[in-house]
Amino acid sequence: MSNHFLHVSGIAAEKLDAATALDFVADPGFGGATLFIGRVRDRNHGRDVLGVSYDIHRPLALVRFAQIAVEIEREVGGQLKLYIAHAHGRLAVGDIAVVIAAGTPHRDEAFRACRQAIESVKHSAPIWKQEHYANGDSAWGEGCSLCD
Amino acid sequence: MSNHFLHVSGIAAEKLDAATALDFVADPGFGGATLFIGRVRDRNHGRDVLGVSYDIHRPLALVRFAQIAVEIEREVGGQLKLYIAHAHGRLAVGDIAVVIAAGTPHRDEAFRACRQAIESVKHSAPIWKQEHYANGDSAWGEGCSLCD
Amino acid sequence: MIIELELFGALRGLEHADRMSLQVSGDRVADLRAALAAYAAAHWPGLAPGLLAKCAFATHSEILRDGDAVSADVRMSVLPPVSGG
Amino acid sequence: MIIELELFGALRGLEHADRMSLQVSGDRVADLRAALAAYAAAHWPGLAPGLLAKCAFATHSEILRDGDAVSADVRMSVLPPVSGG
Repeated sequence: MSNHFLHVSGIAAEKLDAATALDFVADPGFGGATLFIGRVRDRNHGRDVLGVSYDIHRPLALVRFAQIAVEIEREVGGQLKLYIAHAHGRLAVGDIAVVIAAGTPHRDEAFRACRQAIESVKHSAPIWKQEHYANGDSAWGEGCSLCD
Repeated sequence: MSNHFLHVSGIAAEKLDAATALDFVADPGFGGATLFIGRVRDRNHGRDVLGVSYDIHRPLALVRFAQIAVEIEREVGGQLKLYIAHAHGRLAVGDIAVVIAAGTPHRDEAFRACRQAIESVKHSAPIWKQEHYANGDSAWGEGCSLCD
Repeated sequence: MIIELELFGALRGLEHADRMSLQVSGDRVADLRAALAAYAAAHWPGLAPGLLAKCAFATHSEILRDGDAVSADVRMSVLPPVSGG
Repeated sequence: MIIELELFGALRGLEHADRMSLQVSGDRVADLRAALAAYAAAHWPGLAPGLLAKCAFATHSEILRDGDAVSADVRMSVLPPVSGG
């Protein structure tokens, strides 16, 4: 399990960083590394967005990130280093909301691991997004139910 | 075409760099960015590898990179920033051989663009890899023919 | 019994707090769900229709199902549909 | 005519150079390919069987097909199967 880095970033204390993620998943035996970065966009569903606030259930998020890592390790079926970090709190347009990196011996596994990780984080991690609009309104994201 | 960054790196002058690639593909309207990094592995086909030398037909590689960018823009069918850079010359284990980054409004397009770009570079760009082994031997990669 | 609840996402705004206590008749998640629905009908006029039915209930280590037991000793989290990433 | 060739990958090692000149009878890529095969049979004992048939011929802007014309004025590149990335 030392090959998984599981982290929920406190955005006030530290900015999420692609280089940290890539360094973590590098290995002399790995030929491929993939990275996904999710950033706050300036528009969503046709509305001008000024920023986003993320609410996170931290202990449950870390449990879920660990489960995701195990699921991906089983799916990819080989050597894997995986990095998952998600911002918490208020972000501005262009700020990094989520960073995922995967390192594997060959590229196909790295692409699959990275894609599966971001899909799982989006669909099943206890994280909630509130968008703040230019007109002063705010709205919570529609989201995926965690009920079976 | 200003949204494509097409580059063949001279490894003697500059190291390939993920941050440069990610900065290039960032945009206030983009929510997703993907990155692929290919590194020199310490083993290949069961042999201990000390390093790799890349030979490149530079003018033809830049033509091909530009074609790849157009093909992907057509395939993805929307806004896209794409970065392709490949090292030239001798690399050690762990050095970066290729960096590809794609930025798009949504993540699915970013994953597809990044994957298509690395596959196209590997299968159709005029680049040749020579592996240097611990026992002093060297061998050129098997490769894909550019004949129709 | 009295169950301590921790609220997340849109629910914090509805309650104007991130914690609340709730009197629950019964010892299953389904009973807790029913008690919260009754409370919400009385106190959360801005609640989106159908939202509570999509909320999950969890401890700090796992999500529970409607048939699972709840206890006054364990604080429960109420998790609306998630929207991270 | 004399065609100037630029060599890449394994071909550089076989010729111990990255350039060469070749006498070609005919003005098509196919004629150049045949002339190079004859030269290789005489001078490149280490050539992997079948490698030349998989080599492409190109200008600095495009890959040509066997029926395309070649000219003494245009330096041609010989491209073995590629292995970048």
